[in-house]
Amino acid sequence: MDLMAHILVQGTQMLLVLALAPLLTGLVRKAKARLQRRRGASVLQPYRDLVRLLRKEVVLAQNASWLFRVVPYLVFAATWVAAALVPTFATGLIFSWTADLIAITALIGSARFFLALAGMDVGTSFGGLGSSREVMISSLAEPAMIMIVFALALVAHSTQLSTIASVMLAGVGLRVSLALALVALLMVAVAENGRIPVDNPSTHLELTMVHEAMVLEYSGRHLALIELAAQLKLLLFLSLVACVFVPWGLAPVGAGVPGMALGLVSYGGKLAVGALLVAVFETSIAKMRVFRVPDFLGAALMLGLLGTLLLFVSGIL
Amino acid sequence: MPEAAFAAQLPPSGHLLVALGAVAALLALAALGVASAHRPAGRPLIYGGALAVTLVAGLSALTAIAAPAAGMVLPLGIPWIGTHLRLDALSAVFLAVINLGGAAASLYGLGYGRHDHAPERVLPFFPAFLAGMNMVLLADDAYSFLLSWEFMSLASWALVVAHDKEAGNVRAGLVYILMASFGTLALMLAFGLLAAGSGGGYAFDAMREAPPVGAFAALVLTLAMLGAGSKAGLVPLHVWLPLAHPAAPSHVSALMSGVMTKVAVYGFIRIVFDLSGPPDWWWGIPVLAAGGIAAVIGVLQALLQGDTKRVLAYSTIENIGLIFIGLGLALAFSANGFPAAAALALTAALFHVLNHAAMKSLLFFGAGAVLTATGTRQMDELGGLIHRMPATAVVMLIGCAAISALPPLNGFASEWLVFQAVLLSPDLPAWGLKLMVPAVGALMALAAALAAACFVRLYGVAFLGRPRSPMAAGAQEVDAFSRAAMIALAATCVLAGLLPGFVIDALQPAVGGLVGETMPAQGSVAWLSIIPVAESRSSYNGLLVFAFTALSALLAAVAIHRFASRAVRRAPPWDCGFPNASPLAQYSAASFAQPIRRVFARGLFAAREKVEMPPPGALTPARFSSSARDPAWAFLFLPLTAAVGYVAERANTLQYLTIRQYLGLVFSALVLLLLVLALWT
Amino acid sequence: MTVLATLPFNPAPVILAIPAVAAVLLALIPSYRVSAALNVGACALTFLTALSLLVAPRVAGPFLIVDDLNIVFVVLNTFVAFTTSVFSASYIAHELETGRLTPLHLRFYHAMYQVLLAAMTLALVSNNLGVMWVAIEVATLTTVLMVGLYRTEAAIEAAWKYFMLGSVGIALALFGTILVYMVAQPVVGEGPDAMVWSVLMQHARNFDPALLNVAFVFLLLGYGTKVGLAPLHAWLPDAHSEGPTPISAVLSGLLLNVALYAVLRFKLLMAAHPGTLAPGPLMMAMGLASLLLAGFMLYRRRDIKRLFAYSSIEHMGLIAFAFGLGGPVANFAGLLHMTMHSLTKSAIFFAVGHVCQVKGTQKLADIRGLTTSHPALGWGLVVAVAAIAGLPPAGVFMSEFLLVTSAFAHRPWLALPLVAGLLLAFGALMVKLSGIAFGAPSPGTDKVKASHLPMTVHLALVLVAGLYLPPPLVAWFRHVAGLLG
Amino acid sequence: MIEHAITPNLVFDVAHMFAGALVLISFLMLYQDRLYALLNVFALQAVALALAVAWQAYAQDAPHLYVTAGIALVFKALVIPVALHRMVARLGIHRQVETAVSIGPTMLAGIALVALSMVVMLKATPAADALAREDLAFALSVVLLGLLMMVTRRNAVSQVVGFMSLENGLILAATGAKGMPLVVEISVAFSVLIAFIVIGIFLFRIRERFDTVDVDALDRFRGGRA
Repeated sequence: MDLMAHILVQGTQMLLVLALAPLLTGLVRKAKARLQRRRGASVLQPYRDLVRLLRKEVVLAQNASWLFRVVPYLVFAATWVAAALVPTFATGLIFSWTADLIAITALIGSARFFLALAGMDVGTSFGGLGSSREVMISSLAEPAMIMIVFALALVAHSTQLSTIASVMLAGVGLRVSLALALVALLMVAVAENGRIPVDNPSTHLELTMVHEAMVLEYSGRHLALIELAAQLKLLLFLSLVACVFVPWGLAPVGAGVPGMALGLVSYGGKLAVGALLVAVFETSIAKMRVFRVPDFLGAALMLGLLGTLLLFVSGIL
Repeated sequence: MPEAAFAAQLPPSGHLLVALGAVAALLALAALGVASAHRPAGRPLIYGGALAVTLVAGLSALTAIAAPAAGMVLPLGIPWIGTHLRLDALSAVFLAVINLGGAAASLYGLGYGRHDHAPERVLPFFPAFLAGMNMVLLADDAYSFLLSWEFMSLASWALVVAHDKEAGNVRAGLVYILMASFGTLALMLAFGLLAAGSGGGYAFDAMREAPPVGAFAALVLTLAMLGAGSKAGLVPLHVWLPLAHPAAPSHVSALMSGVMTKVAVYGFIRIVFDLSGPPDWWWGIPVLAAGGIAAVIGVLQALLQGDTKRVLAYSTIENIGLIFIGLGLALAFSANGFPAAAALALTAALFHVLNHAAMKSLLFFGAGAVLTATGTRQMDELGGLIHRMPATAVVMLIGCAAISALPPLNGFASEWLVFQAVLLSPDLPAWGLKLMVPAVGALMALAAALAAACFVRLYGVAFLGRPRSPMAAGAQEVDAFSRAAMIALAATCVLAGLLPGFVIDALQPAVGGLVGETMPAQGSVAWLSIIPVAESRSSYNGLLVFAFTALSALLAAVAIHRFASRAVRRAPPWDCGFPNASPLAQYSAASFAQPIRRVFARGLFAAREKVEMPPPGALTPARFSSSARDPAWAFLFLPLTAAVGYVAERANTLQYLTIRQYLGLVFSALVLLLLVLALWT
Repeated sequence: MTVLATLPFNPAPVILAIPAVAAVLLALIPSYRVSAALNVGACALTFLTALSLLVAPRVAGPFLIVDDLNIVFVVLNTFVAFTTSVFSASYIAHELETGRLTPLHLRFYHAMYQVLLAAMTLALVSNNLGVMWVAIEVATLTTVLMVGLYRTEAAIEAAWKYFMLGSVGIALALFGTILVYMVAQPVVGEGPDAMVWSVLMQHARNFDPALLNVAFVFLLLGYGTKVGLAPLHAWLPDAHSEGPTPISAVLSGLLLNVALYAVLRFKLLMAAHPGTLAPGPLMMAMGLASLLLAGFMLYRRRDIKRLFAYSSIEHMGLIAFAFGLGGPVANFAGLLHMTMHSLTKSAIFFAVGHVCQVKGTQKLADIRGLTTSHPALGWGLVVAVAAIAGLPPAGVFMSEFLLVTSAFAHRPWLALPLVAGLLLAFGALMVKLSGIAFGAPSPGTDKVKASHLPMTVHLALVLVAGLYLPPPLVAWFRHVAGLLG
Repeated sequence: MIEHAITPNLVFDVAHMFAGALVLISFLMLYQDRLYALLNVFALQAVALALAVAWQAYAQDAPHLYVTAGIALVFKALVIPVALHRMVARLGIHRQVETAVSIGPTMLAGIALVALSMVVMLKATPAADALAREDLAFALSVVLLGLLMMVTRRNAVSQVVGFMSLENGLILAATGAKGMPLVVEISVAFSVLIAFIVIGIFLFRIRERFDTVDVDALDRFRGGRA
């Protein structure tokens, strides 16, 4: 019944990320509010929002097609699966080899692909605006992400996140290339999640909207799923940074219940710290113009490429 | 003039006879096409016949991959050489690709051909084109190879100019046939060198025994890149492709883009991997560079086009770039003593060959269906087709997702393998390669991301939103034959994506024959994952990704519908206070591309936007126009044609001399020759 | 080939006699219908007799010679002359209808046609250098008269230009012939023997190489003028475009070959002597010059017949290059190319003749969309131009393949201009073909009143040749290729 | 020629003298700037040729060559010049020889050509007798000078004269080659050719200058400029 246990752990992880994602967003919002000297809503507010949205009826635009209605489920599912494949508290889960880091990146890309399509389905200018900006941003963010994957994979000789985390845990010392990759990853994470300074998740001003413009026509349960997917994505990137660059506390393969518990605690801690840092970062910086974003992401791409090149050339490890 | 024995080195096999029979049958169909073009029975006869023949040939080729190589010599062609034929694993792989692609195109043509207003210009050439491609793959001597190669070009050229009354088609055909001829001449030179090495033996067997060395080998590589590259669409020899592929009838476009470019890839592999002997360490560099450049330039150009079929044609250039990246990696690994890694890279390239054949044929079929339904290829006249053409919309969505390399479809599987091959390259000893490979990897990642943008744009503008023209508003779903062809290809894309392991295993005989090593068997891996090197290193399981995603989505849907709300209300979309906005106010193809155009296309493509504002008080609308150029035209071909024109103009004065001046020419020639005699001998 | 040599008599004199007799008869017959039929009949008879050469013994008398080299030419020439006469019959009838020619003109025309045929055959089978020279001169004069047949200002100018340049060419060739005699005289002895080809070949090893070089320069330039090699080509486009189209076909398909044959004869002589200047580089240089020049000239053409005249220059350049390159493969390619060019180019002129009659113009700009308005003619022209441009499965493709590959293997640096020239000419032909064959048709959509048989037969032969050459022909070409060194 | 009473040296000397005279007269022709004078000089060259050929006929004991000499004398020295005289008068052609290259440089080029033919021929025939070599070189010189004349003169008549002079060189070479067959036939053939040319000029009124290029007309004829 080893298999059952493994599947159980895997299931736990899936449910865990699903459960933690709104909380993380709530934390970030709370921290931001505090930093701005507001009281802010409760950290549980995202849960309440989701429940409320789920209960509401869906208002569909008249010419919305079936695609428009399917996309939220697809986006949610793809993001959820991707988030569940990133090691959170333990490595080497039974299905972790289903998809490596490249595939995870591509899964996120799939979600974005369908969301961008949905943005164009109703045929309003807002949707098209959001979609076209979104694909422009992703066309730089994705290669940057792939470069980061390269850099990590070259250090760890693997694109499997579990293996990478284990290698990192074993210690590879301080490396310039990895530092470059970390910076690039943070920049990509900011862009991917539509955070300040690339996008502002709480704006509805058409000149600056990206993600919000795309999903403007969504309402009710559809919107809830999309919001949840966005929260999962934030969680995913924080988990990713955590498991690759601060892998301490991760339960190794074959760890028992105590190891898992330690992993869970440390994971919670890392998320809390991450949320705080995100809030601090967003509070201290201003949103940039849309056409500054390519420069920002281009820098990320270059950093990633530089890190990879360094590794290729150094050839050690 | 060495006499070659007319006996083949290899025994013939049933597979080879089937393939040969297929060629004969297709040629007979071509002749029949001339005779029956004007009869109503002509179309079903030709396309039905072609469907049957290619299906049989394709299935036979599939089983031939694992069979031992077979050969045969016919007393045709160059008299003292004969026509050598050979069916080995590599040609079997490509035979399967082109015949199955051909079968799909024939099936599609059964319905699509009904709308053709000039069937006599299509029916004879369609089977001839298929026959030509088959012949290239069977040829085992330089003459038969080039004859078939050029015959294939000629037949497809006839198809490109089939609709010669439409603007631009004749010019497209012209550019096409010129570039084709350029390619053939380059290959002719390459074979000249290869044959020189073996003392004038034009048979491939003779060339294999005496491969070129040193500078000659480098020259062969260069010429193969020029020759095969011009047919495949490598930048900057791609200029004909976006003109010619869209000009042909759509099922032919599918064949040209999806299948014929693969024949070009085959030609490159055959010459470089098979006939040129062991590669030098640096051979991978130019191939990688060409692939990377083609990938990015191709997809960027695709983003700037407003014509559906032209978008697809440029996207072909991108995918050819990806295939050449795979081939370049395989060369680099193979030359530097990493046969296992070479096997991975080559497998990735071949896998992508197969995938692209399926995806691009599917997409061209879809574009053809849209063309039939609406009468236009301009994206800005389409929109909302998802409501009017539901089946086409679904298969096109699959095609777009597949070519955008989204898991769990097939495009992702092959790109994933290429990335895995890239990640093995730090082992390569040479510095040039060390710097080159990651850069190319970045280009490839960029191309993949841009491809997704490109197909969001294509699908979003053409199929989603509201119709931008009456034709789009009145579109009807296409006939059952066309749908069947598209569904079959879409199913192929899904299956190859979910079960990549079987495809990889099937390709191994061909890979092993070329680089001397195969990838580990994938069919027996638990859960049907693919593990190219080792499990700890990387693995991917399309089936499980699909299962998890589908399950999660289903779970979410069921849960929400069961426990939360399932109410739906239809309402007008949010109009920002301006009700009844015109459908033209939607994002168009040009406006969707605007951010990317600004970011990527300003320099090299000289993308410019121009807004003409009416003077104050005037009631005319403001006009927006955007323009971009293809750098290959701007920097290479236009100057070249200008130079030819200039010299021709200068030379033309020779037409206007007087008799006395002509005599002067004769006189000068005489004096010159006498001087040579006086001074030289 | 000796196995086949079973014919008891030598048919060569018969081949000469038939056209000579026919010429006299044709000059006497007033009815153009009868004379057209007689013309065809005589040509057919000549061709059939020429076929018997294939099984005739190879003999070299004091006046006539039959060897492998000239059989190729004789059979080809009589065949194309025959098909052209068939084409001419329908072409000329139309000219009479439109009043461009009178029955008297036709009488003259038909007689001259046979004189031309006789002269060309004589040039091919004569064993005497002097007789060959005279025969070529007669052939030239005959064609000059035919080119000027329409009596328009342009036709007369063309004929005159042809005449003047041809005369200078013939004079240079004569000087070369005299020099050859002077080379041979000390070895062979005085008298006619020193001009007999077969005797010269036997003694070639003992000749003075330096004087032979000088002779070859004159012969190359002299006969090269007739071949149409640059820079001696100036007469060719005019003569092709202003004369009746059957004569254009004869010029391109036959006369150029005869002149080429003369050059080859002397090249054989040069090749037989190891001490001579290799004639190859000269021929290659002139061949490349012709190829490149014609390649550029093709782009600016506005007249359809002139276009294909330049294409003939291009192909003569290629053939000269092939023979200049030498070696069994290139020589084989040269022979094959020559044969294919004759067949294809005459087929093109057959088509072009009808096209010009239907459209009433030779201007390229006024001939459009032929595949729509005249499918058989249009597609025939497309196939023929594709064939001449070297697209498979035409035999031209095989010869170009052999030529390019062997050139690149032996002289890589020469192969580059060769390939450039091929591409250039190909591009120009395709540019023009696109306009002629495709798009919306131009005015002039009457049915063609002609048989497409000659064109079809030629094209069928050409297309099959790229795939399959009959072994006897191959053996024979290879033997000749071996002789050419 | 052994059976002749005259010593071989004298045979060569006389032949040599005639050949040299032909070259000299060629130069004289290049020097002329009047059409009538040019025709007269040409007639002189024809006479010289007739003498040279007759001498060869005598020296080689080849009586058929007398026919050639006769043709040269009657046809070239009399008929053609007279015909051309009348034609110049009838057609009203300018009496002036119109040159494309002025006379001085033409003469220089002529000298260079003679030098060239000497070098070519002397290099080519080291084994032969010195005088025979020079004869051949002279013949070549006459051919080249004739061609030079055709190239540098614009007038149709002077071009014909140039061509005939070229042909004189050919006949000289042909008769100089001992025992060459067909010489008579060839000279007859050439006479026919020249007759054609002259008749052609007369019948079709070939423009008095070959150089008048009417570009519009050419555009019509030749497919024109693009």
